[in-house]
Amino acid sequence: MDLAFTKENEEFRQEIRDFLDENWPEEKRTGEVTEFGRDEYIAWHKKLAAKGWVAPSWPKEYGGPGWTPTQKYIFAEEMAKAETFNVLPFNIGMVGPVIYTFANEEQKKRFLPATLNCDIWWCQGYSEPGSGSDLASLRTKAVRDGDHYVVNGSKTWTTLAQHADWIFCLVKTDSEAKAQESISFLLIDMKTPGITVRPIITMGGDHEVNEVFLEDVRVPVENLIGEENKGWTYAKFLLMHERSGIAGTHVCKKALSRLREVASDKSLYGDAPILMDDAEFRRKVSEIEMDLMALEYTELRALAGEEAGKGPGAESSILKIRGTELQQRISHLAVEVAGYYAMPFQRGLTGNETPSGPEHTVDAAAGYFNKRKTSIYGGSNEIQRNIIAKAILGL
Amino acid sequence: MDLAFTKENEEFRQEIRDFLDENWPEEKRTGEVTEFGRDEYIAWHKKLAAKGWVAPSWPKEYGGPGWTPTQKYIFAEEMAKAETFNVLPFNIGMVGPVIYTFANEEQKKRFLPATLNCDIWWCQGYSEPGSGSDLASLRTKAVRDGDHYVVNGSKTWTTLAQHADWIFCLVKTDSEAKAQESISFLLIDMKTPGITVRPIITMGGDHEVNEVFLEDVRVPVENLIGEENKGWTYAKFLLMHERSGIAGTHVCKKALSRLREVASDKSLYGDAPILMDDAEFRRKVSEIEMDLMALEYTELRALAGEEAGKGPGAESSILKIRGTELQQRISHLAVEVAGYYAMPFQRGLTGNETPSGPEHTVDAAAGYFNKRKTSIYGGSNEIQRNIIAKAILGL
Amino acid sequence: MDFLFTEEQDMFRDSISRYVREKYDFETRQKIIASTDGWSKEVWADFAEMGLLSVPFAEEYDGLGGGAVDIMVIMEELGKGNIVEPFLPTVVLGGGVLSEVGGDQAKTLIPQIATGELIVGFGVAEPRSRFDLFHVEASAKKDGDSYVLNGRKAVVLGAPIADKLILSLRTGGNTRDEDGISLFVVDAKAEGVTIESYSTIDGHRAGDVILEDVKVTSADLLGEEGKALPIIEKVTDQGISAIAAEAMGVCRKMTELTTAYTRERKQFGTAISNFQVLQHRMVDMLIHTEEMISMAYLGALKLDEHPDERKKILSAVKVQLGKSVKFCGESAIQLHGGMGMTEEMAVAHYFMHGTMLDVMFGNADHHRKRYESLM
Amino acid sequence: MDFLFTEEQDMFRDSISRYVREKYDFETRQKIIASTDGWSKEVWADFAEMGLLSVPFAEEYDGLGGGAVDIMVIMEELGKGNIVEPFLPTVVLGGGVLSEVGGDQAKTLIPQIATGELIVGFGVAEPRSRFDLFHVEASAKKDGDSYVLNGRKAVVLGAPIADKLILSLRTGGNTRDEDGISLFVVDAKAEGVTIESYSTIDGHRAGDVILEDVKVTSADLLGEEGKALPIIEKVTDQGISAIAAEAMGVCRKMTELTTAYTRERKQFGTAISNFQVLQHRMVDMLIHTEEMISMAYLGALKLDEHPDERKKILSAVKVQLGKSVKFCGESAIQLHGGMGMTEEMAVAHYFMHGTMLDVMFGNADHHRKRYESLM
Repeated sequence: MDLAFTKENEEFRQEIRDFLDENWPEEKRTGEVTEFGRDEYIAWHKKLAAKGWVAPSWPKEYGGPGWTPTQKYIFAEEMAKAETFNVLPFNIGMVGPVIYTFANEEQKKRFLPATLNCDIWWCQGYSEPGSGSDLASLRTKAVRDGDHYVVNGSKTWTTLAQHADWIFCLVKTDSEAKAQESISFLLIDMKTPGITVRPIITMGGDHEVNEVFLEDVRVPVENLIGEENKGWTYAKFLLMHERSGIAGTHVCKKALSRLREVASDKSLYGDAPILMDDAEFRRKVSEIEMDLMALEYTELRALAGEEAGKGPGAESSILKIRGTELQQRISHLAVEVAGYYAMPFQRGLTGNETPSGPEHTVDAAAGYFNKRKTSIYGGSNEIQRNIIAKAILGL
Repeated sequence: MDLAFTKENEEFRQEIRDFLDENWPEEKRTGEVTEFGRDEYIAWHKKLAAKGWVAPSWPKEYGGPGWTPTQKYIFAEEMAKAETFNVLPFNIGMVGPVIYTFANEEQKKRFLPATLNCDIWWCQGYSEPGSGSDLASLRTKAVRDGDHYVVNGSKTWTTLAQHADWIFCLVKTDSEAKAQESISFLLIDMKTPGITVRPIITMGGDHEVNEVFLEDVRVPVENLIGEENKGWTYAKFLLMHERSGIAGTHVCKKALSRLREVASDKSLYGDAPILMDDAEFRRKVSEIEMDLMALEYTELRALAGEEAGKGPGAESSILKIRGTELQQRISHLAVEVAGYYAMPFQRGLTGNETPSGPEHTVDAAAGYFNKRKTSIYGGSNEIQRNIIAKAILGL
Repeated sequence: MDFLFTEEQDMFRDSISRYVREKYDFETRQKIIASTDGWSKEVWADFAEMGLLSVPFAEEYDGLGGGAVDIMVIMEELGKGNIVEPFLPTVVLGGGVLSEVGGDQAKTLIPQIATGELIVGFGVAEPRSRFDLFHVEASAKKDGDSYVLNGRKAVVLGAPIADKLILSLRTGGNTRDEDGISLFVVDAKAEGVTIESYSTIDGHRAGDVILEDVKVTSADLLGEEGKALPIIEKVTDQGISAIAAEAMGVCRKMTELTTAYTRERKQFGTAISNFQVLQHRMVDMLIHTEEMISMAYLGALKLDEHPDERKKILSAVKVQLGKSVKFCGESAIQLHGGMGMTEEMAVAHYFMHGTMLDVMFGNADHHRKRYESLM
Repeated sequence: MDFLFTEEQDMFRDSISRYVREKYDFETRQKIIASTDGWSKEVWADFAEMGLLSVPFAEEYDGLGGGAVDIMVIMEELGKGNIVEPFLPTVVLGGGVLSEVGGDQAKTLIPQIATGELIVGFGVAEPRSRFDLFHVEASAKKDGDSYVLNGRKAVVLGAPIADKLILSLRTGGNTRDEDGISLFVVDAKAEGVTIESYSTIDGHRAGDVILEDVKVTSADLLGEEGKALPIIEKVTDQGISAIAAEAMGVCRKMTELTTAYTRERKQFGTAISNFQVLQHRMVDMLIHTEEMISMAYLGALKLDEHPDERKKILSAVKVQLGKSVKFCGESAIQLHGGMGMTEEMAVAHYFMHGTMLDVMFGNADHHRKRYESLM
């Protein structure tokens, strides 16, 4: 048992740092960005892709870098420390693996490079109004008509659909059979006639998610992944995949250290004592720090297990639960740090005016509201506990 | 809306205080007693009975004092402040009300005065091994044989059965019918041949509860309360009855103020800072104090509702949940106050030696262990939440 | 001891409740907060007509002479309706200060508040004060019979829509001295007053007020010079009592909406209200709501106690508020799933408002400390 | 970076685990703690034979030269078996001090520990010290080549059954000075030594040690006079690491016992493990257990860091211990219902032991403070 990273790993870490120093300058390291420009994002994605680092989890043959789990961990850590954009999960973590695992050669050729390089921006068509955690209740239908499917229905919680070129969809291709045997996995060009995207504005004014309506949308049959009515298998594969980084430890650490900086910045407090000297505030910080430690080493243990050949299992549910709890606690701490300036709605609607309060207060409340989603999406934390009860405790 | 007590109520309070000053001297006010002598207890009970105050909730015709709910509350508060023994709940809160509500005249005459005066010490024969919160699964049988029932089975968690003269038992009188129609309520003299009491020692060395074995115990039919196979009704009545004081607010307040005293006692800390000056300890105390405030006023609101003619309802489940949580938190705080001296087992086994640590440390850990029971008995807190979900939220 | 409401109180409750039902449904509210002004003068006129705006004022000011319990009844209903009109800064805080100091300003302004003519903005916070009411940097320098005001007051409730602002300013001593703080009434349109207007994240109107050589006269001084802190503390405690009542309305609504939603919402072939874990979570919401109610009652009934006792109790009330709105709010959103996150659902707005109530007048931590200093 | 165990470590784990299964079942344990001595010399002899007692010692003392991870493996298994023999005071703490200071005493005593001949009691607490290791009132006054010891050491682990006691005493400075603290080894039977013996509430043996003009020689001084605090801190941090491993065993067992019990226990016609609320509670026990494991690993691997880093991490470990044993323990009892309260059930004893582990070396609050002073 040994905590030290090998010399090779440390060299690897240095390589990442050098790259980031060059390509992700200090002035961009400003904390988490909830809204960012499409073009800016794509530029960053392409830069990583050009370096061959955009898809750490992909097999080498499809464009992955062929890293060990430890290298992946180091890469994620350094990316978080530098506060880069996240890599688009829809492309890299979701549809990509489904394509290289289940698609035919032609589809791979057609979609994988564009997915890797973000020439296609994907969005996810899973959830529907009325089906949240319960995917078996999907109702969007695809009816075969010659060499097309005609798709009717609607999807919801579709993250960044407003930017997307394509959507990967779960659709019902056999309305008689039960869910597990009637769902197919379809790729749909967002420019196809009959598709409408309606923004959903969430608390704090964020436009992250959308409803996507499909009305007589004609999709060529060659866009079907794998076999008809076998989509359930691919969907479940996708949900289990790419759980690494699910805990978000590094992002949490960075966010917490930003709050510590602010709470220690004498210029913000003037004659008043700095917040960091408040016993109760210090206590909250220390408790989060210590909990993050436990989470980080739980993640490292899971990683070591993976390295030793055990695939990611229900343990990732533990990481998801604790990771999201910590993200939420930190986001609430930001509200406490902001004090009265948590109240003004200082972004979006009012345009580009200077905010009344200090910079760190601008996103405080909106961030807290936004983070509520983390315990809801990707299988709510209640669902995660159900999974652990069944899969680990055998209850 | 008004918080003030009326002048009459304040006079009433003074009357209670005068009585207690006279009859429950300062030196007896030493904090909660988990083990006490039978005789000492009975003497106190009889003193209250002589005064006519032992059964505040009983109707006047059976020996109750005819107080208003507010008076009952004041009485309970003063008793708690003076740290008197609790009145034996088996007599006053449990079997007594069943008897005066459901028994025949002869039974009332025979049992009520003795119950009120503690000439009979009752214990409760409800739970059985294998049936905890689920009374419907009882298995102790009573088979009619002439003018007797022959009872076979066993009861458990029978509090203070080692002191009891009589036991009131739920027994199955019809093994075919479902629980609700096959249970009867039987009074049994503990001296009847065939009864054995086995102590159950709980964590920390307490002997509060027992198993009671019944082997061919012959019980005269005139000891049946109400109708045969209608015991379910009486049992439920009993469980709903006498919920006032269930929150234990006053006992909690007293216990907390004792801890504050100890934590502020310079003589215990010498050159070290007193514990009460520790920010985190203070925080725990203040949080408990504030939570007690919320609990107390929730109780007072329930009381006011009762005074206005609404019977005690599922609200008492809220009081039970929060009250027991607070008792448990305070009991853990006592462990923290005790420091290293929480570790020695300083009572019981070692006889009457002087404890090594200060007085307040002697029961600290044992008290914490013992209080775990409060969220288990009387319908576990999980059951209470089920009740609230159903009865108040209608889920 | 009783917790009964008077007939008049029940009447107020019913009339506001009916008003919300008939004229202030969720869609109306959303339209109001999306409007340029961010509040509705018609609603305000209705409130005046209903008598709400004169409830707490003495009869000498043509008020109804109501007390803290009357305010509680009103605020609970305003909380249930999630109403954004400036009752708190104008009637409770502005009116509270004026009632406290009396004098000519009270005689002039209170009747205008009561009739709905006058909106008051209330500002005692500053960029670096956090929640310390005694931390006052903005200054009022005496100059003959007038004062010259300079500085910035942060997050002044109601400022963008106010006619008059009531602000705390330093007339003597150092930044964090308890002595030397004074209250002034300032015309919102006076020369040298700049208001950085914004909506709060829960849809109310507020703004930072910047004072640059603003001239007022000694007639605009409220109460004794340099002695305002006890008044500010008392009036903000009244504010705490008022928002505690609002919070009890908010918590009740969130619990109600959540039980209703989970009964409707089907997953895995059954209403999700059938899952025991969710049931117990809702029970805990109910318990937090009941505790909020108890503490709001207690707060209202203790407002006239000795300042130390009053502060201690009101701090306990505010701590409860912080806990209750956070628990009920987070649970409500969690149990609504993604739906609860959207601005289309009323529950999201209760949650956002509840969160801001925790910030207002000092969050739970601030009040735990105040409580401890008095315990 | 890896979290793998060596073959030797796996072997130790298996052999202790087998020993517990075959020779230290619950009934045996209960007999041992009910016995007059409160521990079993046979078990101790078996431990010596298995090599457990020589694991951490350097080869120069005939030890196996093991490290913190080896101790972790052993302590986890001792925790799972809820074993009451004095491994902690004798091997980890007593042995730890001797290894740290070296010299003649180490040469003489360590081999005796390794062979099981010598039991050591370890005492650094006092009636008024709470958890502050620098608070030392008991004194050692130099008198020529000897020292005269006076005072009381509180809750000295292993004292009633020890041959030698290792105690912290003040040789200079004032009660709460960091300087002027020394460690001495004292014969348990020496004149002037009184031991108030007791069982701890979780069945271990300990006692208060009262020193009245006890004479020792300078050869009994361990290390440099007045400079013992850093050694005491280091060795108690090793103690924390050891009991963290024990706690991970305790938490694992409590979780296991609870899932097993709830699967057996029927209420309302079904195993209570089917109730979702109880399932989620057990999931949270599992999570607390996993966190305990992670932190125990971390603690063991950081024992040799710079003192500031070591103390910070070990404090975080101890905080986790406090949280994990409390959550798992209270949940285990709750889910066992009344049964969990009885001394007949093993789970009650794990809970009691876990609770005492939280007290030992300073509770979670104490270590939150130490962590914060270093963060």
